[in-house]
Amino acid sequence: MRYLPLTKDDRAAMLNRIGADSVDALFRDVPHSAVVQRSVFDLPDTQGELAVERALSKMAAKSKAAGSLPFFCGAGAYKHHVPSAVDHLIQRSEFLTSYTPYQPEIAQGTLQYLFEFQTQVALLTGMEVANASLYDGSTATAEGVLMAQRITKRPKAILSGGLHPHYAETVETVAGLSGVVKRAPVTPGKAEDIIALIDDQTACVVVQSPDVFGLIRNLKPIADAAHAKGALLIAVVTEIVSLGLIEPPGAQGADIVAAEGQSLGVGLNFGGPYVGLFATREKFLRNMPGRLAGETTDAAGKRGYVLTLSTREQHIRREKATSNICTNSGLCCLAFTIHLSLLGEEGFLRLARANHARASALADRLADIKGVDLVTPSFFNEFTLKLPKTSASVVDELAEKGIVAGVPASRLLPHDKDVRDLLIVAATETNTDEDCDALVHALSGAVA
Amino acid sequence: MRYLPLTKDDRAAMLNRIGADSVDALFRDVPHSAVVQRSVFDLPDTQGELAVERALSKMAAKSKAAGSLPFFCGAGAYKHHVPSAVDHLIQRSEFLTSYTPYQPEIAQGTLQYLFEFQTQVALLTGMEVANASLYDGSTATAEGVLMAQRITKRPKAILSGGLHPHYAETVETVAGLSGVVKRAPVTPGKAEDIIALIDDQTACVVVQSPDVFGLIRNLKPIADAAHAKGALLIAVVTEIVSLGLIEPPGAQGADIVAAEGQSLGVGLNFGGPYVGLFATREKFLRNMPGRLAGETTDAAGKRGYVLTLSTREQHIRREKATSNICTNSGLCCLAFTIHLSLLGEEGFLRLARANHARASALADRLADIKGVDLVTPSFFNEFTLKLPKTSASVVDELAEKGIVAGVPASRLLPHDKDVRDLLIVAATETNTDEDCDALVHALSGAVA
Amino acid sequence: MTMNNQGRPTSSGSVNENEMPTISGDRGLQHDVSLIFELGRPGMTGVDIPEVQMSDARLGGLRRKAPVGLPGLSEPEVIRHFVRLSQLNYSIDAGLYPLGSCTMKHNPRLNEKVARLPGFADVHPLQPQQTVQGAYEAISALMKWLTTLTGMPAVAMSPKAGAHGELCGLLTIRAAIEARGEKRNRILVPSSAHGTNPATAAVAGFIVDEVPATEDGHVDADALEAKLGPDVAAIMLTNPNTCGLFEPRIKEMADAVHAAGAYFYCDGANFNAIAGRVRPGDLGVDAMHINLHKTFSTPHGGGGPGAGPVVLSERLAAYAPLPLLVHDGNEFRMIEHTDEATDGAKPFGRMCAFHGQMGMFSRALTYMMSHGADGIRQASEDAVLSANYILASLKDVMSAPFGEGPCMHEALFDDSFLEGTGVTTLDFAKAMIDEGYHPMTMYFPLVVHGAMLIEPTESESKESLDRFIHVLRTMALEAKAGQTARFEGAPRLAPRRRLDETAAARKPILRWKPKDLPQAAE
Amino acid sequence: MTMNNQGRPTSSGSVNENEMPTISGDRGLQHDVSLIFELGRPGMTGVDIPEVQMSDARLGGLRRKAPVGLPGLSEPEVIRHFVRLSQLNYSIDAGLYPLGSCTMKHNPRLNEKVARLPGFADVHPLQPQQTVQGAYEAISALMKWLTTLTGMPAVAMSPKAGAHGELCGLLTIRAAIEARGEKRNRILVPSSAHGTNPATAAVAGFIVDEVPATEDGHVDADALEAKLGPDVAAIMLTNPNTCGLFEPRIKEMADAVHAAGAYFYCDGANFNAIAGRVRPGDLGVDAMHINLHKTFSTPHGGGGPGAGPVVLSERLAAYAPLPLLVHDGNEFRMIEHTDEATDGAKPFGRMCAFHGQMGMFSRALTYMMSHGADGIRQASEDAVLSANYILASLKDVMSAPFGEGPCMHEALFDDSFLEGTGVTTLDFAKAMIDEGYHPMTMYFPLVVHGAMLIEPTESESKESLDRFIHVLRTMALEAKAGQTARFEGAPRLAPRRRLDETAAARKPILRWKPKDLPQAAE
Ligand SMILES: Cc1ncc(COP(=O)(O)O)c(C=O)c1O
Ligand SMILES: Cc1ncc(COP(=O)(O)O)c(C=O)c1O
Repeated sequence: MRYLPLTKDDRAAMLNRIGADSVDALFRDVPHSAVVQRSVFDLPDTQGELAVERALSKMAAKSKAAGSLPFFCGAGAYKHHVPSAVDHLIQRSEFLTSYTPYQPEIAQGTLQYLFEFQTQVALLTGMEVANASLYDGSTATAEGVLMAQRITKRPKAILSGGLHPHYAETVETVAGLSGVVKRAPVTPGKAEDIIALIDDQTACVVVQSPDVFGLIRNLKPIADAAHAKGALLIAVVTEIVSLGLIEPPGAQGADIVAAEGQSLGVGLNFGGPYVGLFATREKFLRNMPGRLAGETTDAAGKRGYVLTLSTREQHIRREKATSNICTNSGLCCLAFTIHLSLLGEEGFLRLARANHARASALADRLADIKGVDLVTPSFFNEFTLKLPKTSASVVDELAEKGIVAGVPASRLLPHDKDVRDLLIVAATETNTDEDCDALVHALSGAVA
Repeated sequence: MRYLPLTKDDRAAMLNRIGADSVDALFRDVPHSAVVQRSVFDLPDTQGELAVERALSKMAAKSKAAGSLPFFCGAGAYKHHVPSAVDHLIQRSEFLTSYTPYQPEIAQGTLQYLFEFQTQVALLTGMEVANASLYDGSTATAEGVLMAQRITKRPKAILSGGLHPHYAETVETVAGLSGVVKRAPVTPGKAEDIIALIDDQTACVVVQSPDVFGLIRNLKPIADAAHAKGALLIAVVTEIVSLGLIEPPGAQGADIVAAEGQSLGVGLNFGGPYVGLFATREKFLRNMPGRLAGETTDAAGKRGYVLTLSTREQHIRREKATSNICTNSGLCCLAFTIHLSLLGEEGFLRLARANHARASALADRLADIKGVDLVTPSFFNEFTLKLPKTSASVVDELAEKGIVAGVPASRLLPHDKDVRDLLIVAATETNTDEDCDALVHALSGAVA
Repeated sequence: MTMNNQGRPTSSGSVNENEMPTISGDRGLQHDVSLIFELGRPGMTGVDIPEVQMSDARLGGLRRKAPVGLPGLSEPEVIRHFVRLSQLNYSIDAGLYPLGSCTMKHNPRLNEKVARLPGFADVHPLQPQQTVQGAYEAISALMKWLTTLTGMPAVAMSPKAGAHGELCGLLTIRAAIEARGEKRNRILVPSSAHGTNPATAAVAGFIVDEVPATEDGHVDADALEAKLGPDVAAIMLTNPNTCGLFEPRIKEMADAVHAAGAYFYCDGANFNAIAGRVRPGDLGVDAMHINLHKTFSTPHGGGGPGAGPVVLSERLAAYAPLPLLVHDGNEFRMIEHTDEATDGAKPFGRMCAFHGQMGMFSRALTYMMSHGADGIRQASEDAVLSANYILASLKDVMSAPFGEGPCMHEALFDDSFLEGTGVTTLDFAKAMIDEGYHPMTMYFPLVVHGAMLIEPTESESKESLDRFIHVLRTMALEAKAGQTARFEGAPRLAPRRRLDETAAARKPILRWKPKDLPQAAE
Repeated sequence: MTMNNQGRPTSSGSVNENEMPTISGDRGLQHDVSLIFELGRPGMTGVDIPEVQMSDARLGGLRRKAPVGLPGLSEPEVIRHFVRLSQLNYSIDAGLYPLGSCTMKHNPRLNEKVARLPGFADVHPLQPQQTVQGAYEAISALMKWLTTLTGMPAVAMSPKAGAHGELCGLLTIRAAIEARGEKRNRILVPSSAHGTNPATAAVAGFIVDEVPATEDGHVDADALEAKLGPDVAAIMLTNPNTCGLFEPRIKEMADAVHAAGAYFYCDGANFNAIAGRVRPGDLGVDAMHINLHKTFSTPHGGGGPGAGPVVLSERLAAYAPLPLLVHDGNEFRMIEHTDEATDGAKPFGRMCAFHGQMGMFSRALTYMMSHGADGIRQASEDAVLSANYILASLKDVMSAPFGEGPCMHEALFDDSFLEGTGVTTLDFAKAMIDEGYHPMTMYFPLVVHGAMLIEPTESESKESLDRFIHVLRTMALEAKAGQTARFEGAPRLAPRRRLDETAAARKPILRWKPKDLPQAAE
């Protein structure tokens, strides 16, 4: 087997030094009844690269890649162009095949990019500090709620109706254990509805903007209301590129920001791996989950970086840790950091403007279709349409025609009759005029 | 423009230090009449990655990739599976973006792999020394002839009829200038025909094995005849993998071996870049063209490598150099060396056997087709068939059906009526049973 | 080899004052790297994006007012920055990486290539299901490998790493207990457990009850059985355990646990020692996460991402979280909502958005198909063989608390051999860096003093192991002989000398801040 | 900065004896690397190929008897070997690479990606022409860029590098002369020419006649015109020339050459200084090769591969070698034989098998489309600006023979500023290595003493140039001030100290040889 360097002779010589007469002897402690033969596994034997690559390429070809057709899905994951330099750099052996930087003297590469990543996240969100990533936006949101419960010593979390339903379910699953999770109605989903739910048992309010329908929400009034009652505001962002055009949560009074960083550097990946961005205020630092890279100096006085404040973490604190997370999204942080470094201030703002312009133009054209209404007055690169029929059937119909029209709201909220006809459409810099023409044409046909 | 780091301000500051008031001033020496404006160029402006990649992907999609259909072309370039590790490693910045190793202290990576490459080439060909590559097999053959003319101080080069016609034309183009190039008849192309042409003006005999039709030739009698007349034997190999199964030229009396290394690591690349392998005997070393990496030690006594014997080369010797070559096939040598290192003795011999077995089985099945004859009694992974009609038309007909059946001999020898019906078919480890079935089926239909 | 005592620095902290300073601060191929924020200039960008016209009309009056504060660099500068950073890192590709419990094995490049196939990498989790059948097929193929190798009937694919898998497992157990109408709030965790075990139990709302270890590095089965009771929800055992030993009384413990109405959660981080040879299902395991980034070699990537699918026993299968991948005879379907769940599934909830780490799934599947069941078995055997080879080759000069062996895939040493030498476990480990090696795992597990846990994996040749053994033996002998110069203030030959972690924690600097700009936010 | 004189080695050759030796021989991240032949073991392989049955029946009795002698390694070992080797190299990606005449500019990654598209990379040169139209389209698009930028009507695409292009150009000229029924056997080559120029002329069967340079680094136009005669076939000028200067009398020389019935071959290696701004065709050039691996940034790859297409004037176009790409209205066709040649083409022959460096063509085309004509023009201007900035910033401390400037894309210095310091051009260059820089081109061109030719290219930021300037200024001032320690025996901080090239040439060791086995071959 090409990956295994030991030969028969090597194995014999090694057993000899060990003083065992067979490998079986090394498994002495395993109950005999529990040792099985190769034959019990209904699985194939070793295969060469050529065969494996052939089989898997054939399998992959059974999926329609987003880049291969007019594509408008968003709702928590966005198709963006990732510069070729990103994938080249993250595949450098020294980044790809290194472990968590527990030995800082030979891991400055990883530690410095994590420090740069933390800085970028803090800048984007307008917060004071950010960690070295969590799994993804949904788990980051859940960690945020747990953190708020710890800080306020209150049980209740209020989730806005516009919070991505998968995020809401993720929060309910973990934060519901020792606390209470309340979801505000999806529609109408006004700020008042959320504010009305805040009471003195409320640990936090979780608001997503742009929300799952693409609507841009003003966080300030909710933040003020929450703060007035001693609760924290957790702002959720699923499309990080939106912060190139919209006021950052930090400037709107958020105490914790949980975001999905997939849009930068990472790609669609059918849902994972993604990268959870997590930022907060300095005063909450010691309640923060996840790893932190910090600046220090070495014995020679040179600036360097280390993992720090690990007294918050499971490997030191065990059951008292601020989170159980260990492995996080390391390499995705790198991809994120490289992509954002390539964009820079100018490129990032341009990218945001290009996305909004593309989506606005498309929204106008689609809203012109008879029977189709735009239900999100404000949005970034994603908006929601009300169709004259169930959106799921329309999406299937267009898929047949080789167009991926977007996400039917019913895919996320199957029980909410009010959303049955809603279609969530995202448009980014990757959508061409031809893509948009195709969608407009096909949708007109489908609803005619 | 994303690749240009200077800003307007930078340029102004730099001009200021220079003391020039504009960039134009720096082009002072250029005749004004010769300076043109942007507008005279009927060419597009800067484009982003997304646009460029889209346009070129569309263009590339207009070619049928060898890997996408049953494919049997050889005749000097062969489709082999290149392990994924090869392409990953040759893209390492330190290999990809470094120059010729003129500063050995910071180029040991390049110098050592060249030394390893030279050793591998010497071992494969059974020769004493090999250089650090030439452009490709055809130019290596021409360089071999020039070298033989230098060594023997004789004008005439005799080319066997089985030498790849492109190689023969390349030799004629350069070696014909100051010498004489004689091509033996393509058919029947017996050793005797070649031997008959050797005289006391003959500098060298050039024989390819397996030849362009796939036939394996016994070089020994030709070598003996050449040596008897004071001429050198130049052996040409276009499919280096064949040396895993066939006696190396060095063991058959060759004085110079010129070969194409494309089969290992490099890929098809539509004809280039490829890698020219060049090996000879120690005594001819100082007449050898091309760069040589040699072992030495550094000031601390550590083993290291340098470019050596450069007194043969153009940058030292100028018009008296053994060749005008400067840039060679560096990175292709690396790909070759990595692929061969991965294969190792065992893998390389297995690969050769797999190729021969695949080709033999296919040859049997094709020769069974009524009206189709196998005209190459011996071969490695490539053989020639005589069809009942012109092979070019058959190849076009099968191409329509999505099968690339091989190379019609007439594509290489349009004036040779005797080869009009000959089809050169190559089969490698990359051909599946389905590929072979498809070819057998389609060819049967085409000649029925 | 004798020590060059001019190599001894004046103080363990000081630099080798004999080094020649350079003008640039760089040293040959070692470049020092500024922060990206200290580079660049306004207006510059490494990505050309056409400028467009747009209005603010649809921004709800919330257009960003302040700049973000990102630097502007061209592509060449960005590439140079990150290439230089990479050159400050150690990696498996460059050397032996014997981190115990972390399983730093070879990461095949084919896996990277396959993971990038558009049909796996460029698909959206909410695309119409009929357009992602290829991706579903890959996930289902991986599920078959995982369930077959573990001998368990079901697997939950969404957990994003081992710790997330632990949480998934415990929540499944909690759901099963609640379904039985019971309340059990205690989880038994051995003292040798990895930190994520107790941490996860706490997150899942359980009380952690620690089970001691025996002299010989095993879980104290008697103590464990004594602790079993009606309030015990589960035990969380690591097997092979974190001392690198297989728990001989595992089945007995499993039976006792089941008899007490509790469940057996197994931390599968060390599955790589037994994969293809032992099926956890046969040991009575109810739930076990599998770190695809360990056993099945998806790259660690400097800390992640990973994937932690959880295999489940018959008892627990029904409570697996959403989403659930099913095949309805002619095509795959992802069940994303409880009421769509078929044949009695009662999902406890959702671990995360979408359906797991596809990018890791494709790599792990490629790894498994390449190895085959025979190769996976061989890999486990070679990993165990190599660890025992190291144990046997070092135990006479280093102290191995459980040295009589055999061990499984990792060899545990403690610091008693350093007693009185003035050399600490940390010094010893840092000196390995100068020798071109990444240190082993230190100070874990907590059950032995000054632990050094060495996991060679199956990816090292015998020559490589012999060289490693020679270096460690020589170091150990030097330390004992009082030749401690190479340990004092090591490392000396790395990009950095020892870093001051205390200072870093005392006054945390966690981000770059613009000199001029005020603190971000409100 | 003051020197640490403990840094001064006892002898320029000796190692810094203060360095601490390691047991392993490795030093931190710097691993020493054995030859691949010193690794591995019989029977091992890094590629799994199923064993097959085969007979010798069809091998013509020539089956290989002896083993090849290759070592057997697993994939992880091979990857580690080459990754470690790479870590001994300097690269553009990691630092400034100011090699004059070599044009070490940024190599965009997009070019690598595009070059690997199956439609370009996985096509065979002899596939049916109707199946490779996409590849032909790319070549034809590149031809349009090259002819448009140079203002020349035709281009021969097959030459595989600059020197091969030179040969192609001279053979075209030879064919044109023969077609005129003339015999001309002399080629005029300036003394400042790159070695390939005279070497190529010789290969093409011409006599080389050297033209001197003037005081100010230009070709002596008067001397050149004096040498013109009925036996002169062509002149080979490099413009901008190898001193980094544009030839002001270029047109006058071209006219004289044409008047004498000869042709003007231009070495286009320095086209990157004027691309997008000056068209060689307007200067009277008849033939010029373009190093795609310089001007259009296909990676140098440690020495190759490159590509050297040759643009041709109306006078020469008809004689371009085979193959010829044509478009017959509805599709592309590659003409591979003389008698298929259309509209009066009389190809002189063939430069090589197949039709050139497709892998380089796709990269160069990507580069051009990315830059656009405006970007290419800007790149040329930035390259020239940066070179002049360096010249202006260093000429007061280093000696610039043609320092009054302006220069084109490279700045030339000589060693007169080192006179009496005991520091040679070589010492100076090697000391740059310790500072983290690749040295400039040394001892070329030959027309100045101890030449140092610095080409920064357009890819460096001002910060990077300023840093480089600071280091060189400091070095120059130290040398003059007699602070020569850092120059003696430099480099000290690289993977190797200075290597003994004399010994290497005196007793060449050009390959590894098995200790046991006898010499290969007869
Ligand atoms: C024994 C053990 N359990 C659990 C974990 C946690 O796994 P992960 O880092 O994937 O969350 C680890 C990883 O270090 C481990 O070694
Ligand atoms: C001025 C000049 N001419 C010609 C050449 C030869 O080009 P190549 O190396 O591509 O053969 C070079 C390359 O170094 C050069 O600098």
